[in-house]
Amino acid sequence: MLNLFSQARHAARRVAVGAAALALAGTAIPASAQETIKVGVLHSLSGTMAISETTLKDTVLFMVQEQNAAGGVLGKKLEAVVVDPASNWPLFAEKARELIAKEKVAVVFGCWTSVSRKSVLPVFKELNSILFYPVQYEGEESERNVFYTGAAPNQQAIPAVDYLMANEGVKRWVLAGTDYVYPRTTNKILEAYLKSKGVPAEDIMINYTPFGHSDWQTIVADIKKFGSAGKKTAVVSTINGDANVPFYKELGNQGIKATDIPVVAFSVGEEELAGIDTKPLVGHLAAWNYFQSVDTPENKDFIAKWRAYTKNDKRVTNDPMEATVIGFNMWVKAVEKAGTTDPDAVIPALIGVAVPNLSGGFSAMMPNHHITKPVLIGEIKDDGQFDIVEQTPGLIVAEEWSPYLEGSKDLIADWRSPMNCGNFNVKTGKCGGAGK
Amino acid sequence: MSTTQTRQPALLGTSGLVFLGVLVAAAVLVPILNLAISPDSAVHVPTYVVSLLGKYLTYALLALSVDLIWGYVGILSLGQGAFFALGGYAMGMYLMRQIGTRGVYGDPVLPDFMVFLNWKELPWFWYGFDWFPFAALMVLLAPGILALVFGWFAFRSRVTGVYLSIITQAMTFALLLAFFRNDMGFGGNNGLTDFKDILGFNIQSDGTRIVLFVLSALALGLGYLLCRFLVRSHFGKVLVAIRDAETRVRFTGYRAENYKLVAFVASAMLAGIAGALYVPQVGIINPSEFSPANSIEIIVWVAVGGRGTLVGAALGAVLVNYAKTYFTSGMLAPYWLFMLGGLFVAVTLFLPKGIVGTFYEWRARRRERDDIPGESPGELPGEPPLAEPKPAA
Amino acid sequence: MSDIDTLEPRTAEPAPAARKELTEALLYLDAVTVTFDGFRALNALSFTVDPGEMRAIIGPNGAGKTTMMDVITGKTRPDRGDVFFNGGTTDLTKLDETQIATLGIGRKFQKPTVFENHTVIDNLRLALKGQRRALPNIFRRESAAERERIDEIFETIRLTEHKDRLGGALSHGQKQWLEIGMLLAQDPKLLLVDEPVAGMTDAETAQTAELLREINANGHSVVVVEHDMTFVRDLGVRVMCLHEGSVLAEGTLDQVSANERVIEVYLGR
Amino acid sequence: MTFSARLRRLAGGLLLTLFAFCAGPGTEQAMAQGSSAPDISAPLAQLANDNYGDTEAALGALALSGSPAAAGVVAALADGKLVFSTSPRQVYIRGDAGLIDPLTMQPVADAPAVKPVRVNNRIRRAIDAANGALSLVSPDPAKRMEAANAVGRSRDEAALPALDVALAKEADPKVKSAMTLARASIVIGKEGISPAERIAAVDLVAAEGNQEALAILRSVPASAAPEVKQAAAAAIDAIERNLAMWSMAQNVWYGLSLGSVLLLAAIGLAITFGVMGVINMAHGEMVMLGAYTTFVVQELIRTYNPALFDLSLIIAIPLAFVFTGLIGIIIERTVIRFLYGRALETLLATWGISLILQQAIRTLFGPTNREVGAPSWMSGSFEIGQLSITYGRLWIIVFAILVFVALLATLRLTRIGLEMRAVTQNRRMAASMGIRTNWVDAATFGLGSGIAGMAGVALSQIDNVSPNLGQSYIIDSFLVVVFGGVGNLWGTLVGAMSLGVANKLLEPYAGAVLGKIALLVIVILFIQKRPRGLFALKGRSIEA
Repeated sequence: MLNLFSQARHAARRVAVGAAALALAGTAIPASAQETIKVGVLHSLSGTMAISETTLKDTVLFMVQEQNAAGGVLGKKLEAVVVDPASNWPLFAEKARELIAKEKVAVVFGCWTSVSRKSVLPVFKELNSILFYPVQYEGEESERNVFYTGAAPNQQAIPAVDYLMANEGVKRWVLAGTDYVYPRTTNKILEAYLKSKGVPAEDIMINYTPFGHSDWQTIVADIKKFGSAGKKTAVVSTINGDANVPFYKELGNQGIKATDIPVVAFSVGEEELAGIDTKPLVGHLAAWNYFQSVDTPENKDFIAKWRAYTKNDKRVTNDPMEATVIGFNMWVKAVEKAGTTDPDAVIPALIGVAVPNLSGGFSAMMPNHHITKPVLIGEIKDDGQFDIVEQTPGLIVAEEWSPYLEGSKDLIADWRSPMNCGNFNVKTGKCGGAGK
Repeated sequence: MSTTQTRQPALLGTSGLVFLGVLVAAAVLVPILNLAISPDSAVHVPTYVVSLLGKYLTYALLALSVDLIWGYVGILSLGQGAFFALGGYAMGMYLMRQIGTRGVYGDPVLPDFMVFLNWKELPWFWYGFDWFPFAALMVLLAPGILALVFGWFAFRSRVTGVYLSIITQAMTFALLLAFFRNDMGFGGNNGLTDFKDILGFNIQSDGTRIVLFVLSALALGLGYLLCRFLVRSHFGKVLVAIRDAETRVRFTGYRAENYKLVAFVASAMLAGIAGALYVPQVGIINPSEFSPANSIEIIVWVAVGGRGTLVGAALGAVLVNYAKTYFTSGMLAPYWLFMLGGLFVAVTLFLPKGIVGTFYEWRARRRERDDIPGESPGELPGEPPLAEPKPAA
Repeated sequence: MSDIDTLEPRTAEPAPAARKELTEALLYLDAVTVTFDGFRALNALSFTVDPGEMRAIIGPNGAGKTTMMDVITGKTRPDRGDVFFNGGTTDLTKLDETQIATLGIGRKFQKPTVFENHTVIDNLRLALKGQRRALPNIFRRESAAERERIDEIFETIRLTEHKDRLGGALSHGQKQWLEIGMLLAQDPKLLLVDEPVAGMTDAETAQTAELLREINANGHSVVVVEHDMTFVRDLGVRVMCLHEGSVLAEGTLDQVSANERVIEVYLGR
Repeated sequence: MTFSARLRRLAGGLLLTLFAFCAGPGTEQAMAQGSSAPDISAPLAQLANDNYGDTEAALGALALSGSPAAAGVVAALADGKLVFSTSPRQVYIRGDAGLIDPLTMQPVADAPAVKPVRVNNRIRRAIDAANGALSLVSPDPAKRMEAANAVGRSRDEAALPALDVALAKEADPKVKSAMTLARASIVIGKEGISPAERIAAVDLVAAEGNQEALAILRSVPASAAPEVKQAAAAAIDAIERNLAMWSMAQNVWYGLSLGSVLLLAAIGLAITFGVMGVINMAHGEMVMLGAYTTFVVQELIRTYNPALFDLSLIIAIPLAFVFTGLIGIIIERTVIRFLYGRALETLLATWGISLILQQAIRTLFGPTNREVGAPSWMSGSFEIGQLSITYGRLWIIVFAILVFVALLATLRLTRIGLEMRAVTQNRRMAASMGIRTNWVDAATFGLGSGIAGMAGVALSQIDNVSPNLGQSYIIDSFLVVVFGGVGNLWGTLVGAMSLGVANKLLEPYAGAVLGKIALLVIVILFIQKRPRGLFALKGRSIEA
């Protein structure tokens, strides 16, 4: 490891001054470095995203402890290296580089927002490492070095809309989101999907708000107005975490009940609901691939261990946690299969790995680096948990390239040989996108 | 550099020489230690450290630009990050256009985020950015023109003190909101990423990183010389005079607003250059660079290093960011905000003139004691008087 | 700068009776009124200053002396009234501070205002008549004539040995002189001097009076506002007493101090 | 069959049954006695399938059965007290003591393992429909009123006969008019209605003048007589114009409400920044601490005395004031007091303090949102004309004004207020008059901080209670104080309200984001026009 400072001491004095500024070396690497496999944790512990990401850091630490208790991997103990990218996107890239180049981690679990993933992407490609990304996202991506264990839009949004159409008879749709890529893309896909189901344009209202929007009076009133046109109306919410609490509080204040205008959200889970009085929200929905209320022995066992680990018998679990757990187990399995932590061996080994998920089935890593998932629809209960009202019968394979978007409808991803491509165009038969 | 120095000996003081010396040493040593030394050697500088250092240097240039207007003119801009980000976006747009068909959709013209959102053609303001000289010009002009327009209004109307600070904050906040909008055509929250080439060189190769690092060092050195030249000139003396007694300057027949405007625009352009060098080294530009908190942080760097000393501003930027890098890893990660916050409080209480300012003061006192004539009193600006607090209601 | 609108339209031309006075006067104030939130700082104030004249203005606190200077130098816009310069050729109410300073009106503040973080010599360099535009000043170099002029001023204000000290390091009296020196460097036609001897020793006061007389003798018109009667007596010039924003009495110091209303104002009823 | 059609049939069925009962003499008695108690074991068994379709069908069957036990089962289902076992497949009602057999109402001896019958929105609506229909003849007028409104909203033609019967019997004039309106709502869209009757219905509905009336009027069928369509079109036109006016008023109300939030957030800053000249970047964190105080108070109340919950905010307000005030005093004594006269350095120090406070809260309470509940008196809304006013927002406006008045009174009328003004105007003079300026400084900063804490109590009702809470208000707060004019409390009031209203008037046209950008640009331009804010202090003293 670099330790310019001590070296420079022997050099000329002038150099020492310069070198002191360059002495970026952190703490010295422990002597046992050779005997452990390092696992990087790249989640914000401060700043705006700490609210969501801190739990995932704890999850990885928990999984590392569990794995070490079970004997580690390839006979070595795992060692978690935690950094704090502080909700700062360039810092994500810097920390990713530090984890891979300086700490020499074998794998990184990290990121929440799309922009943080986009920020670290070139780093993982350049330094050839592995990132497990555990959050539902807009899709439109498949990279060799990234494994996506969260939902693609077809694993969350479309089943939710199907449920509302079939079970609630919804005819009119409000697509409300925060103005960033995930809601934009999800709403584009949903708009195309709804139109393909015969919903006329005047029955779709799309609304975007800035991050952290806190004054929802006007927009909730607009939704109320839109919903009083005589047709059953629902809100599909891709509102980002922070803005949800004031949004739901305003819904409650203006007396919009789930039986009048149900809201189905894709970013509201147990963790977010912990900050809200859910009594006025009973019946509003969320679509995820996991809920804490999933009634399986695996889940009960997981929750018990998790609570024991965190020494908090009220600690909740949520979907991105499950995605982290699945990703972690897949990586362990792939490393055992490959017999090494070398990314070039682990990346191909990961494809086809299947591990049990917490909702009673198996999730498998597909050639597009996304996993198969069941989709669950839950209604909010007054205790902040979800009542699962629908579960897809089988597992759904991720459509990383949405067939409902112009630019991506001809693209597929397959990281197996011989294709080895994240954006293969089935029309032109070439790797490298849609072209023009 | 040595020629400048002989031609104009007054341009550099001892601290300036040390500063430039360290900069030159870094610009020479780091590439050698990175490229010519085996990676196994203990003195090898890994590439990620090179990029990190390059990033610090661009921050130092940014801090320098703040010190020029805050330290010497008394304009506390809480929106300097906006100029930095605009320079960065201009460079980012160039880099985006260089991706060509290598984007995930393979579209030869449109960047990925436009394809993704079903845009059909390139918006007009993206024209020309595929040509480097144009982009380089925009690195200067985009922040420069914004500063010109904003400053022209604000200084003519004699908006000063906290009022000016708050409207610069409002400016960067408005830009933040605007750039977050996906409809703006700048990639929304995701910003611009996934750059491939700069001027035909692979942006991720060690060689390119080294060149960018050296360029950053060069820009910082030249930026320092420029600022130093400006503040030592008659023009610069008027600036300090405006900071200390603006009314007096007006009664002496100077158009204070024009002086402020020139300094403000120069500072914005320096910030723009810093942004343009920053983007290829960190690989992303996103609207959060416009966030008011970022701009406040820049002020904090300058204050830590020593306001009105130029060298101090650069030093403060490097120190605070190094502290950030250091504290956000390892055992300290959960507590780094305590340390950073504590550092700011401690500096304010115990080193009110910042690190370099305090050093100058100590040196001046020692000289006085030893009866050595002062070197350059211009390096020791006092705190400009702030308007007395007003009574309520 | 006041943003109060003019309450009445200003007469386009002065009344014929006043015309002769106007064309001869260097400075001409007629019926100038300034109001701050209902308080009349100046109340129809009228007076003239002739070219080459030195005038002393006295008056109790709040009489409107500083406001008067603010009006002349463009810092405050009058609600009503005329302010002309250079024999009526220039309407000062339409100009800002910088333009007025460039025309040749210099002002010394009540609180000595020098550039504290500049050396004494730099203070004079900044004030010295010459290029005022921003961009050319980046590359400006001092000419030999300018250096000479500065040396001359140093002689006049007796600060030669302090020229490399910081302005802020000077004593109160030295700052007053430096400020007067800066006025001289500007080479104005009219100097407005606000309480130049406040806080000075008796010797310094006498020296200052001498200095101002010297400046006046060199062809500069001077208006001095001062409380110190010894100093005003030393100056030996025409005296004007302001009260509640208008002229209460005018004449020699003896005449003015004999005026019953002045006594009443100063000593109370 | 679509869901809504099913629902409609179910509701219709219920109503028809009811109609039959009501029509025949003595039916109520018959029902009560259950002389020919119908067999409901089949629907009960269906409920035990725990499948939404079956549950819905069973609900319909239960209601049609007329069994006295049915009502109890429906009520139990609504309360989540209806449970089922798989072997034997049977449902029970969960009583206080244990399981109860829904048919016999007797406790079950050896209880099997049970799970609750699941309820979703669809079932909730079915329950509502059943309850609503049953209530049309309820002895309680309030319930009848509610039922009439529910029927009117559903606009279900099948409910017409039942409605007619209920109307004929109705004595309460208010309920009667609600039923008449409900009837009109149904009649408007029904085929085969005479033009005269339909026009009467149009007039009746149009008189409501609200958004719902608009939707009903639009349901006039294409086959209706031309004069009916004309009348409806005219009514729609009038209502739309009327609503546009109301929506303007509504936006102003929203603006005042947003303005009051801005006022609360900014008013503490108007003291620490405006009066004392401290560029207080930790102001937002004081607001946050106030919000966390509310959280702690509510937690304690939940744990020790849940009955006090409605008073939790009232209790939290003084506690938040004292707690954040104390924190403010500690900050002033340990840091700020060394920085008077160096205002810009207070920016640096308070920025550091804000980072420390945020991280401290994150460490103590975790990074996630904490739940702060709304007391019952802050929930719900009422209407004035077409103006919808929520209690929560109303109370926040009232609270903001109270805080403002209290602060003004403190500064104007109390000894400490006088001393504060004296110290900020002329420190040395105040000191020489025997005022302990140190103490006054601490008290002033404490007052500003304490007010920020009280604001936090109010903001906890509408925003996230998280460590980041303060960050989202700090920029707006500074903007408000500066826009209003530093050092002028009235300026802060007017500034907050005008920015709030302007924001909400812009939002419908420009959208939330562009509206906010436009507002920022307006403020920037405004400051050019008035470089010292809205209520600039005039006179010489400013620049002296």
